[in-house]
Amino acid sequence: MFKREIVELNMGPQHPSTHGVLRLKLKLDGETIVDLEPEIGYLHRGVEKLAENFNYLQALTLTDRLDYIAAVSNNLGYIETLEKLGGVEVPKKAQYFRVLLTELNRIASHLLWLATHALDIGAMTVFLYAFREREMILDMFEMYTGGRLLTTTFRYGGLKEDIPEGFDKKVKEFIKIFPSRMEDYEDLLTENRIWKKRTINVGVISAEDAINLGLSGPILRGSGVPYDIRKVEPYEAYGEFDWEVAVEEGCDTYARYKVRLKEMRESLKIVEQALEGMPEGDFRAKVPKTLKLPKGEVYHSIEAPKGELGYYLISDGKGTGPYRLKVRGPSFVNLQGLKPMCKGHMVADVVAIIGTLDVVLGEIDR
Amino acid sequence: MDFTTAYILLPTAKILAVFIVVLLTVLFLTYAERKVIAFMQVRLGPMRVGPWGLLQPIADGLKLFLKEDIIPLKADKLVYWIAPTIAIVPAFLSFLVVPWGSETTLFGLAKTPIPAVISDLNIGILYILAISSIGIYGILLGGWASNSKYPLLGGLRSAAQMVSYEVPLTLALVGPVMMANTLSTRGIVEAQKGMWFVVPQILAFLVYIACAVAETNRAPYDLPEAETELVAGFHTEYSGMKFAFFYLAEYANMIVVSSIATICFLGGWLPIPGLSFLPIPSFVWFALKVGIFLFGYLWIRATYPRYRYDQLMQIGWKFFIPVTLINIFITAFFLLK
Amino acid sequence: MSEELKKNPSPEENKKEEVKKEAPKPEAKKAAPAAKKVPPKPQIVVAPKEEPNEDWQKKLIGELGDSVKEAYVSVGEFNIVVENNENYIDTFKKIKDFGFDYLADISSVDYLKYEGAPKRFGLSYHFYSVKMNKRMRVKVFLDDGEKVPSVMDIWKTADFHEREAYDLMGIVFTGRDSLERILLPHDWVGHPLRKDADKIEGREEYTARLVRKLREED
Amino acid sequence: MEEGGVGVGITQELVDKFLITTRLEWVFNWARKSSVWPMTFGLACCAIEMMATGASRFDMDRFGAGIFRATPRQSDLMIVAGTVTLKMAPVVRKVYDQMPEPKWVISMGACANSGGLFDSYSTLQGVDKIVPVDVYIPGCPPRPESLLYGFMRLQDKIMKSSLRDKYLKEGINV
Repeated sequence: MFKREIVELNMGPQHPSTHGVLRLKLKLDGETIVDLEPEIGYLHRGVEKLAENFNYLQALTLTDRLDYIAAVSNNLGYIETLEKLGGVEVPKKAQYFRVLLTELNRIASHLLWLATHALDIGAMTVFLYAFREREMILDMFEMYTGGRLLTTTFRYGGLKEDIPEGFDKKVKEFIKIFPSRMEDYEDLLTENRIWKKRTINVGVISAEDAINLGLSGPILRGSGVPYDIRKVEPYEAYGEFDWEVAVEEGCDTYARYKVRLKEMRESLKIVEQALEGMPEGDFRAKVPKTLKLPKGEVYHSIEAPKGELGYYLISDGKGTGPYRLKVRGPSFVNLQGLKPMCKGHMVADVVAIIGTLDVVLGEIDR
Repeated sequence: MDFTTAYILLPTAKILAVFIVVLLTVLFLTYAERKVIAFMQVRLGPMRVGPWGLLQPIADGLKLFLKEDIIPLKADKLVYWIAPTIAIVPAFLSFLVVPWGSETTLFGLAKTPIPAVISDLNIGILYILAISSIGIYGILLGGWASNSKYPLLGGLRSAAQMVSYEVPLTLALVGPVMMANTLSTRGIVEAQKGMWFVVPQILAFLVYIACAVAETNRAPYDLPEAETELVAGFHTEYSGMKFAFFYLAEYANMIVVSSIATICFLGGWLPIPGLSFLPIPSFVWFALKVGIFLFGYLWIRATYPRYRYDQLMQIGWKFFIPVTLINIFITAFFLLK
Repeated sequence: MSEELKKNPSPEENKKEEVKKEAPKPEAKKAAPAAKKVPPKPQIVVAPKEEPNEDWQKKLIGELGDSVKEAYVSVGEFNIVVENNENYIDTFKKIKDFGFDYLADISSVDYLKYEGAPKRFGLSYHFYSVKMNKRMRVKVFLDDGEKVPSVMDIWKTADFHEREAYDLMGIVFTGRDSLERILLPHDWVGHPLRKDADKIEGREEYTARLVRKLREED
Repeated sequence: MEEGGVGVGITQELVDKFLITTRLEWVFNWARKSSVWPMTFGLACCAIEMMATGASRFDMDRFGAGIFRATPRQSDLMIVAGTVTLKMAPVVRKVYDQMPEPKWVISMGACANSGGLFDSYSTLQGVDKIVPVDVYIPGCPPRPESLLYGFMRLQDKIMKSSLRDKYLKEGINV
């Protein structure tokens, strides 16, 4: 009498909660997800091909536009890759400032994650609160780099220019205000019954599966694996600061939420320490004007807000630009976690899980 | 009072007055929503359209009226066309029995005092419940007639929600009705002259508020139109005036359920106990109480995340219905005594 | 086009060519003076290759045995070159058993204009070991059209990486269910990351086709 | 039927002087400009700035444009915020087609305007190849202020629009 049919539902690329132009092909039984296939590439802009046609400095502008929410982290990863192949020692001051800026960027990125994640689940006020604090960080970026979102900051061997006057004042103000604002978010969400109901036991992935799927960043740490490149392979000055890796054992969306919140607090700690301990001296090492790197290849990864951001750079020793630049975008790999996480859940959970994966399409499609 | 005045002129005047007031309230409720939520979100809200953006709802309405009206090619045209009407008409019809004040002689114009309600039906509460449950068919049919998947899912969700929440909503109102010993809306208010029913019926009151939010598809129960999941839910395919109808129906329903809550639990137009000496007309008291409820709606929307579909059902069946039943038993027990 | 490039493999020359062809492009203009300053035959500095000397590296090479064609350390990174033969999958299984459970990345490279590469294409697998906190790279060289077994059974994460390598570089993987384009439209022709493809190759035709199709729909 | 008229005896002169028409048009245009509901249609980097424009500091809601609708059926304005790739282009067009008249398009940022930095194989060199654009906003990405400015220019444009434009476009001689 009744026919049971599987409904195919197309989510995106124009959908309010796919965080850009992600497209999901859902197969539904009622509202339960039977199968799911992500379709990406709607923002494939040919960054890797363009990088081969650019010189090293020009290619820096491309890295901004990968993970446009965390442009500073992307810049840092790229510049460090160049420095690793070129074998340049970066002055301490530059290292400290790089850490400072990158951690501020991590907070900004996590704030955007919190904003959109909460909005996806329906808490719209958190969105606007988080954007308010994000504006403070963007102001600092603007002060130093001239850009709010896309920074194109850092240069081979150090910084673009010295730290501007009054910058520390802004950072101090932010450090003073931010913890109380964090409490506001937590008031709205952490112990909220609906929030807990919507996130606990949603999108569960075990540590083993997560590693096998190559997931990284807060997602992996939310599954109890303390893999944070800042700690296990410290780059820049990360080894000199006192901070903890945020790890939760919950394996679910709520655990990842807590990981990211803790990371924001830890980042603030690092920012504070980096500002206080900011050494005097040069902001840039002595490097030739036209950058040429030795022939060879190098893979360097850093801990971006979304996870392991790797650059695989091949130089042929002749050109002034990369022979091949492959970007290992964390979101690209993390997106593979969507399918195992979503199966058996409901449509509403897909939205929550996309939010918890914190994908950025610029980085996925490149 | 002669026949023409009693049966034609007076009702027409009342209907017109109520209709215009409700329509304006609905329009400005959309404005109030944007403003109130904006202030909660450290923003300003509409500012440029008229002073403090006061003309915003009028501009919105006019624009929607002028917008192209798209009917999808594969839609069921008749049902698609009729669904918004089904949604909005019951919402306005409900105001038929809402008493917005005590009695008035219109400054001595009328010889006998005129009750401030269009029609004081002796089954008022029943009437409201019956009428308002029709409205949800508009949503269901609209979702189905669009012949598109997101609206369909939205429509189905609303059907499930209707079944789950109509029951506890009705059961919650049984308590006050039992205490007042009447189904007439005016009668229920009159019965609260001693004590507002919110005190003895606190359980029913709380359940009623929660169910009312669900019944009007507002956050955190706004599943049929969950924007981040189902794009715009059941009205995804609707544009222009038809969409405006759904939009207005939602806000009108908010006012209806707030009015019922005021009538059944907060003593309708009666002044706050102890403040009856104040020279405040009764309809102001009524508007004030409804306003508090409406503000609560907006407050909730700005604060809470959204429930998931199955969780919503669970709360409805496993929590609200038992609680209301228990409430009825308790009420019955005390009334028997 | 490709033969011309083979004659003049230096990128500076290529850039000059580009300047001639696409004069109004701003980045080409910027590149031109930089290219002039560089002497015509630049000294190529090569990053030195060292023998692997850490214990775990030696142990891994020992375990892999014959599969290892070459092993070296360069810029502080441990490299193993393997061959695409019947032991391919086994090699990776051994690597995983050794402790490299985290496959960070698979990169495809076109060595067309790169001096000293044995074959045209290359794949680089970047591994990380969560337990040991070590990194390594496994490289394999491939001819044009040569198929390579998929490692998706060992690391599920390989799925997207392999599809990407196929999409952009045209490397075909065997032993996996479906190998579809992932980033480019499904009706795209060619593999844009190959070195013989221009950076805008295929764009104009595709755009024209698209616009024509949209016009027809109107 | 007269030559050069509309067919019912209304001449151009009369239309120009027809006070009611202009007045009504003003009201219509005012309503349209005061309630431009944009669609949530983010493509890339610019979308983040678009979100920032909607958020607390810049607050597009002040102009009555704060209701971001998720469905094209209920929106008036498509802000093409970000790079349009060849794969995305048909989708952009489809979404545009789904919007009801009157509708407007803002091309936000260098990528949407001209392809910008991404002069590559997969990028559409300007969204105006597939949809008509009303306002172009330069920048990579444009600041929220730029978007607001572009939006105000669009409002000016709406105020200047007239029913006659529409008829002219459709080939009806007024």
